[in-house]
Amino acid sequence: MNDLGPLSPDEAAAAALARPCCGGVNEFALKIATVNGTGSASANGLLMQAIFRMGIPVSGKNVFPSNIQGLPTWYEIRASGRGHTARTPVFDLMVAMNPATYRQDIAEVRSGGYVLHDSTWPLQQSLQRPDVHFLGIPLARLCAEAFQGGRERLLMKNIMYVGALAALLDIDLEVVRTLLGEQYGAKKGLLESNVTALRMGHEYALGHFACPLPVRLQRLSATDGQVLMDGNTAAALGCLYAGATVAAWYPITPATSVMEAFRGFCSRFRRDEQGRNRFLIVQAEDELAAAGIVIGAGWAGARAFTPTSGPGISLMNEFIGLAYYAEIPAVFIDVQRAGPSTGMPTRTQQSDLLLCAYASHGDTRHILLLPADPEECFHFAVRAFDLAERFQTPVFVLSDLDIGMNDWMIPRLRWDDSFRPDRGKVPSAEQLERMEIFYRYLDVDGDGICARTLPGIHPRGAYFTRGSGHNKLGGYTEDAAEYTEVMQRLARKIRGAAEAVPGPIILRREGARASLVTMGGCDRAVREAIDRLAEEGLPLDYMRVRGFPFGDAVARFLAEHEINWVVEQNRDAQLRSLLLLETKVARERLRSITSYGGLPLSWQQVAEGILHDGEQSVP
Amino acid sequence: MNDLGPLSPDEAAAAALARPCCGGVNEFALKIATVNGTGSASANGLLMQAIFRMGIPVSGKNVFPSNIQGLPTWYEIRASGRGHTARTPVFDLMVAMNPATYRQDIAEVRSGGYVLHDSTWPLQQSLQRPDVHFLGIPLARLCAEAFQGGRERLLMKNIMYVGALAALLDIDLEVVRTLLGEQYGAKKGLLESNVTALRMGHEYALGHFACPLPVRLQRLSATDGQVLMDGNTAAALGCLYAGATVAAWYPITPATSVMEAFRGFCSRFRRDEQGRNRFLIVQAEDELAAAGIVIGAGWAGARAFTPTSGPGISLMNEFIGLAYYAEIPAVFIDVQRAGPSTGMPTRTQQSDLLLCAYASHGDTRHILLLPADPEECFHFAVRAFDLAERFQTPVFVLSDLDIGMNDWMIPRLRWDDSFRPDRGKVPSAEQLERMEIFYRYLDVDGDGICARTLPGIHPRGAYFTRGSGHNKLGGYTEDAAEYTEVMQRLARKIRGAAEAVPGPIILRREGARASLVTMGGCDRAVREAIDRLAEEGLPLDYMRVRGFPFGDAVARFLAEHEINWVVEQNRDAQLRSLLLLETKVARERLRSITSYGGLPLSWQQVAEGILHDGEQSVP
Amino acid sequence: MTYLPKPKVHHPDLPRNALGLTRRDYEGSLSTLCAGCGHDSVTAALILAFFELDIPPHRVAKLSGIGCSSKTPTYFLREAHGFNGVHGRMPALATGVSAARRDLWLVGISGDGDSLSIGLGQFCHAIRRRVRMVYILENNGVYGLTKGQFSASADIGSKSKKGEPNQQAPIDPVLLALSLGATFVARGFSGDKEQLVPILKAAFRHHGFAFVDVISPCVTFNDHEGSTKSYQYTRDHYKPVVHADFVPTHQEIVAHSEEGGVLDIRLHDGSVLRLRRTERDYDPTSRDAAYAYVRRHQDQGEVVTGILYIDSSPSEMHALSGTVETPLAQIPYEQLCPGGAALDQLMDSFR
Amino acid sequence: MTYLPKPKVHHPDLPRNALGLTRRDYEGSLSTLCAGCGHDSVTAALILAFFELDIPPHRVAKLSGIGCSSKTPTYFLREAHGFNGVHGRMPALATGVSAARRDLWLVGISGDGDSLSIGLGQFCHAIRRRVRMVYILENNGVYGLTKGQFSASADIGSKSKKGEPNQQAPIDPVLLALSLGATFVARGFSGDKEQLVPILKAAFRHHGFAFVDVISPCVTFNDHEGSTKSYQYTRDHYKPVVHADFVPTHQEIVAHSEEGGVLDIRLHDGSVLRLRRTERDYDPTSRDAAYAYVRRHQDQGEVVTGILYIDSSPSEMHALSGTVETPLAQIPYEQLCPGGAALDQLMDSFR
Ligand SMILES: Cc1ncc(C[n+]2csc(CCOP(=O)(O)OP(=O)(O)O)c2C)c(N)n1
Ligand SMILES: Cc1ncc(C[n+]2csc(CCOP(=O)(O)OP(=O)(O)O)c2C)c(N)n1
Ligand code: SF4
Ligand code: SF4
Ligand SMILES: [Mg+2]
Ligand SMILES: [Mg+2]
Repeated sequence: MNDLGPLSPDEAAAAALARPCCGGVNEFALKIATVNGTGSASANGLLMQAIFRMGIPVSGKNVFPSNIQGLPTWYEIRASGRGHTARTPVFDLMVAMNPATYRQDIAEVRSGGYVLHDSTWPLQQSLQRPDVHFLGIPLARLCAEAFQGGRERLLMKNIMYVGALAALLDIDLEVVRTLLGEQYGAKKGLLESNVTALRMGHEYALGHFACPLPVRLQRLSATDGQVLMDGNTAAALGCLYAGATVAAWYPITPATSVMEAFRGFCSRFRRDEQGRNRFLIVQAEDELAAAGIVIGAGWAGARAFTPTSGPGISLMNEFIGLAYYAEIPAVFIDVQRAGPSTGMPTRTQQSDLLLCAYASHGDTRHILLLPADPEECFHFAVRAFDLAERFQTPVFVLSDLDIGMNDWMIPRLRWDDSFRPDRGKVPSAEQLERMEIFYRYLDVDGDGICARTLPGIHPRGAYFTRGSGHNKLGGYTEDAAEYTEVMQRLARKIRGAAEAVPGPIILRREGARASLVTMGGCDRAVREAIDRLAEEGLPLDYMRVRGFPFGDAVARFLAEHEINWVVEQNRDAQLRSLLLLETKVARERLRSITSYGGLPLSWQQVAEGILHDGEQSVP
Repeated sequence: MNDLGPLSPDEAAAAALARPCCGGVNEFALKIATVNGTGSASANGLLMQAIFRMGIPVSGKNVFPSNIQGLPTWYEIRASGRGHTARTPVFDLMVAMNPATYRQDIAEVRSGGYVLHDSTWPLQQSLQRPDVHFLGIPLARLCAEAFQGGRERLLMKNIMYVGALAALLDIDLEVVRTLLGEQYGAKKGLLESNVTALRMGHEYALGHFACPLPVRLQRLSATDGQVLMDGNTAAALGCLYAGATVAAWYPITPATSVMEAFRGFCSRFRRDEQGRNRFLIVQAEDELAAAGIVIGAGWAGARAFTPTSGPGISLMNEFIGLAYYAEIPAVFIDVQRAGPSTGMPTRTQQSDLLLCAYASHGDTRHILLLPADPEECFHFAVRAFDLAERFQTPVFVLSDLDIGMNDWMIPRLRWDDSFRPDRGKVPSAEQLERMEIFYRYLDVDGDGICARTLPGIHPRGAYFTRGSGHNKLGGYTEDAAEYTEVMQRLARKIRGAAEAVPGPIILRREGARASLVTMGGCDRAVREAIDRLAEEGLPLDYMRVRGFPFGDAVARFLAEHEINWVVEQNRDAQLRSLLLLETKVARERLRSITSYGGLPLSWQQVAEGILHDGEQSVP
Repeated sequence: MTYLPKPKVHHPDLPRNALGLTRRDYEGSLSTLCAGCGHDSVTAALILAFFELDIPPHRVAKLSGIGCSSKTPTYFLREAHGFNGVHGRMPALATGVSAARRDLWLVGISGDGDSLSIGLGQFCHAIRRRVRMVYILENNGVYGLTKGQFSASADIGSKSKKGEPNQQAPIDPVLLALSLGATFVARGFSGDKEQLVPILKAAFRHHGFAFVDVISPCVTFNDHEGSTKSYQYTRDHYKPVVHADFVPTHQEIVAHSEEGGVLDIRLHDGSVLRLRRTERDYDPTSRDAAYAYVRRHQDQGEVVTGILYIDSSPSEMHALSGTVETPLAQIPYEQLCPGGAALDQLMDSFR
Repeated sequence: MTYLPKPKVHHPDLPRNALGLTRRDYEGSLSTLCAGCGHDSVTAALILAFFELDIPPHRVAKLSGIGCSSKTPTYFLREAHGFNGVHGRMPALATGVSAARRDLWLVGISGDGDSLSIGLGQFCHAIRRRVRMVYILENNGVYGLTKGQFSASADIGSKSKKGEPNQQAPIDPVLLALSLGATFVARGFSGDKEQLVPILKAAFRHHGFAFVDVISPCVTFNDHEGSTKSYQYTRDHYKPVVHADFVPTHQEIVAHSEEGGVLDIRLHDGSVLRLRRTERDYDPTSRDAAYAYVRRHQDQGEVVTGILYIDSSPSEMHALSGTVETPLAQIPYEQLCPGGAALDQLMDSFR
């Protein structure tokens, strides 16, 4: 391997990985193992939010099963005063609430870490680990004493461990209480039980353990101006602000909450004085129909979108080709999950990249936007509609389960009130009235984009839209030259989008001759890896591509580096493939680091990728 | 451009293109312009077959509209004693039977060529060309005199021009008469009118023109051991011989005749003594269902296939991913047509390559077979079932409209009776009985292929097939490591198919340092181009890839040549893309020549591609 | 080669409608279908219906799937936007168009392959969603464009051109639509323009999903003896039960006069549809009676036609969804964007 | 994590069937559905039906789509091959399996989202094709697995958990199946095993496509007040019209005894199905009567259950296609390949 710094990359990676990492004040991770359907989700959210309100950067990763009730589920919280909020696989503290996964959960705690468990029943001898501190609290017993009814007892156990954690980690109890108040405000009874449980857990911990632990929190002000938001909510907000009025969908994990959020926002912001809707959401019978509805609405002049995930994109393939060839704007939000096929619906992946770039049979090529976090989900959703209408073509926003369903810390979203949507070349009735004749597919100014009329506006605007062969005048054709001419213009048009999509984010380090290149939700882990490797003396530049087709800046960056490790979350190095195909970079400069087990990326996986470079063979 | 011979490539290409080419004895092309639904198709076929029976290599290209009746249609016949049967755009003779296209048809004849037309009505002055010989025959009048009824008169006009052409081109009238006899044997009346019309046309030509023309035929014996067959018929025969028993389809041009032929062959060869069927053909409600039926049948142990075209593949995307991930054999015959979307259903293209290679969301990769002609359609269809069952995965045979629907001259198909299908690793009831325990996805011998049991055979073979996450034992999983392990094995398995698919055809020329690389139906035009360029002093090697994943031989060949022009029939250089992605060849060695107007490739287009190399920009 | 537009010649003597337009103004390109194809008669009937309804051509959106039938939108209303989508998916496109532009007249043309095979799910769900449109199924029992395979509407025993009988039970789109609760269900025959034009006019006046099944023979692949979708067979087994006359809003009528089998139905827009029944007790306002009647006569091999069922004041997609009157595509952006201040306020709930 | 198989414990006292198997031998993995989910009761009923029918577990193929309902094939018959396909496409897979292996017992499990939304076309066409299988639709009016959206079987006015009423007309799969000419149409309720097990047994004995709609409440998302698919609502509006008893082949019976509402129907395999009607004049052999009855009671808000329609000697896909008896997947290659000589001869016709 090349020698790019004082240490070779693999030496630097090895050194970084070998550095003992154990949590401390404002730098630690904990994992909560429970059973789904038992109400732990809101308790876990509470915990994360409390840390956030204390001013400490935090992230939460929900690792849940593809079922409704009764199976193991985990929640990982990382607090990082330094602002590293990527997933980390090193846990300082395990809240082991699910006996069914005790063994695996206890095994996952770092040496010297802590296990908080329900000591109502004794822990099996074989589960003990000498290098770990076991903190037992008789949660079930305490709940049985304090609360009535099975359901309440079950729920309060969760709040009780939150109380205990507050003591152990030095979380400000007032903050938690305020949060509970905000949540249950009106529901007095519920609030009371919650506060009781919280207090009981807190007191038990204070009374039995040396609180706080070495891993703990201390107020900061590093979350000022920030919010906690998931990407699906942010994308829905983007669609709202972009002026989308028609939305069609078929429920699918992890995209469902995009539409739930959109519906919620619309109910609030899109009702007229008589309470009538300035939007229409169609729950379609399947994804084929959802795509068709969006395309029909786009053709008729509405901004329309559909959120979906991999299987949906596969089903939409035929319609996507129609929109490409007939040049109809449409926005697809693909919240990616682990494929292929049904795959792991509740795990994250970035494996629809190639499919979306070239979706449908025949020669096609699509505009992609690749947000890294909820903030970009918001802005890219808005941008997607502008691009779709300007280029009259399908646009894909490729989010993923991690971005879409987990809460991320991002700057407060801002809106520039001077924004006006780019509706593209759509002549008005007056303009049509002044034209002598209108041809739908005539490129008058050489950018590959033609004027598009909307139905019902003016008789002169009428044209016939078809997915079959057509010439530049809009007539049906089977003539080779006429057909080819339109196809060439289409290629030119999409090429033209390269400089209109968001450019790459490039971060440079003094002396770097190699780089890490990535996309989407890998962002934070890759940047953390860069920090860690820099600490070991390996400076690396960073590029995160944010749109496709790639602009010149992407190609230039790749050419500047001897090695570009392309970090991505799929098996087949799809981003690397796309870079190889769609820039002129030499193959040797592109290396691959992939991780596709379905969990959010960690910096350690990046470092390991560098360490084991060459062993992974790209197919 | 490099200097690869006495002339640089562009000089050689220019020289070849500049060489005056006009037909002569056993080397010419003619084009027949008619209206569809008027019965000209069988007359044209007759003509081609007659030439074939005279021992002269011949090809026919049907250029027909996507409708049923009343629109312009063309038939191109090329006779070539030297055996060049690719399409040629240079026509020595035009049979202009459709006034609606007179202008364009007459314009297409080479200078010095001939136009045969119906002189019942005078030809418009503006259509005349001084450099072309007009041969007028009052066909409509002659037919009106000789035959009764509109339909018969219409039909006999066709046979009459065949008769005239027989005189003009010196086609053996006996051969045509025999063919008519074979065709109408029982139908005496019909035969009689046909023979009359034939004779009338013949006599009129003999009486009015200087027959034969300089472009004409002379008996050869270059078609001994050959047959005339279209690729869809050949593919259907392949499915029959492979032992396919279940076929599902949804009608789509140009794949429909695969199933029509299969049904015909099955009715003949697959009935038991009581007349019961040893096959089942399901006309499904759509392509999604067709794919599902094939996968269901494959899962249950039958050899099953579906023929379709681009839109069908798009619709099958979801199911293809299931078959890949759950490891179920299935054969897809994609008779490609011009895309995207509905595109030009009656025009040819090779534009589903990338889609088929990576069909479906998530990480997938599929085995492709790329036949060049009907002979390979037959053999590759057989091979497809072996590969599908051996690798337990979808296999795509990528044919196209030109191969599938036009008659090609190929060697008589032969069958080795010792052939036995490769059913892959399928334990029998006895083997299962002897096993202690069976795990579906356990790779015991390291080739990435696991044993697959069929339902209903033995209780011990039972397993649960799913498109959701599973581990190597066949259990449901959402565990990163277990999931990844299976995905890695799948990648290994498909990589292993590289040496099992048909290897490339490589032809070398003394001194060649550059090559033409191609696939499928481009074969004959590319080989003709190589001949022509060699005549100009530019030696080029030739490689035709025939399967994917690519084997070592493909990569080696590319590495051996400074320039590899990849010739293909799609806009986006899909084969070049696949070679770039899936071999280690340096980008600079791959150049692109594309032609995608929907007509079969000609050598001239290849030469022009070389001449204008660099001007075409690959997106 | 490009299809030629039909030359727009003005005949000064042609009658004009309320908009001052002649029938010619409702025509489109020259048909490229086979001579005699039933679909061309449906096109002609549509042209008449639009003309007589005084609909401005450019206020119509014409949609279709893929098939010979689906080609027909090119052959009428050259001044209307047309959309020839993908096979079997016109209903989804129509839903989208309706969602965006509730002010347009929407007509969808489909075939029996398009609607009953590949598009069956979409067809059924468009009915369920009550998209306001006229949905015409040009039903010939075969796949015309792919050259004569049986479609899902082919009857058991109906013979292909080669003489093979169809084995599978047909899907009767009329029964299906009734089963699914469609609010306007009619069947016509391309060979009977007298009946078809009024059906179409009533369908356009229907404020909801109006389904019109039209038996429309394929002369090339399914008009032979033995076929149950041929002109001859349809004529021989033709059973019109309800004739329709359309009475415009402004005309005086006696509501619900029941004499002589006449039944007057007041439509959503106040106009009246006068139905003349050939069977006095046939009740086109009863979904169950209509279903039973069609089934009974189907078993007798009869092709029941007419406006078979109508629910005169249906709710349609927009009413069900509570959408504003302004077409969604035409709401000014200012009314759609909540603005920066709202966003800022919203942000407070994400801390 | 891997789901754990249910431990196979042998209880010596459990009753054994003709194959010497106990009910336990018909079980599968532990259910991962919500406690109380209706689908688990359907699983239990299936286990009983298989057990009582003496079917060797490994001679069954279990297929499903995607959804909570579609997970259930893992929970019974661990010794049978199972196939959890893609959403809404089980009918196609089942068609393929049936085509290849006509000797297997085929059971398909689906949900209302799976069959009536995304899979509606496939469901209808499987009926048309008459695939020989038992098709069970576990109908809860919602999408369980994606957390509670209305499905196409949700009634108008039925309320979501948040209290919003459904606006769209439901698709009643029973009416749909009757409309499409299904030959065995039944409806059960997961809360009434007494009725369901005999229905399932009869369905397995049916030599064709047997459709069983089972109201199977979703306790997590659709069992609240206001829902018309809750346990309570179904119990309150439950109307069983036909009870079934299955009389095996070897037992003596009086054919078509009509006393006391009893109707005996001889099945394809010679066994007899004894139907006891709660309404004496209900005729389960009349498709139209069944349709009219179900519609009438549907309008009254009643959930009609039982074996609602049966055509006792139907034709199924293989009979319609004239296939050999040997399962196609098991015909030796030698009988499939015409051989080299035939090919050589064939070549002569291509000159
Ligand atoms: C996805 C897809 N599959 C298949 C086809 C081929 N195809 C074109 S039209 C048609 C059937 C048309 O039948 P119908 O809707 O009855 O129309 P008709 O031609 O009879 O009027 C088919 C199968 C296609 N265009 N797209
Ligand atoms: C193509 C596709 N789209 C969406 C989904 C997501 N999905 C999984 S199950 C389901 C609905 C299940 O509803 P139903 O069939 O009624 O089953 P239930 O869970 O209610 O038993 C959906 C939409 C999917 N798996 N595949
Ligand atoms: S093939 Fe049939 S349906 Fe198509 S245009 Fe001709 S007659 Fe009409
Ligand atoms: S969510 Fe509903 S359908 Fe799914 S398992 Fe739970 S109760 Fe059953
Ligand atoms: Mg048709
Ligand atoms: Mg459901």
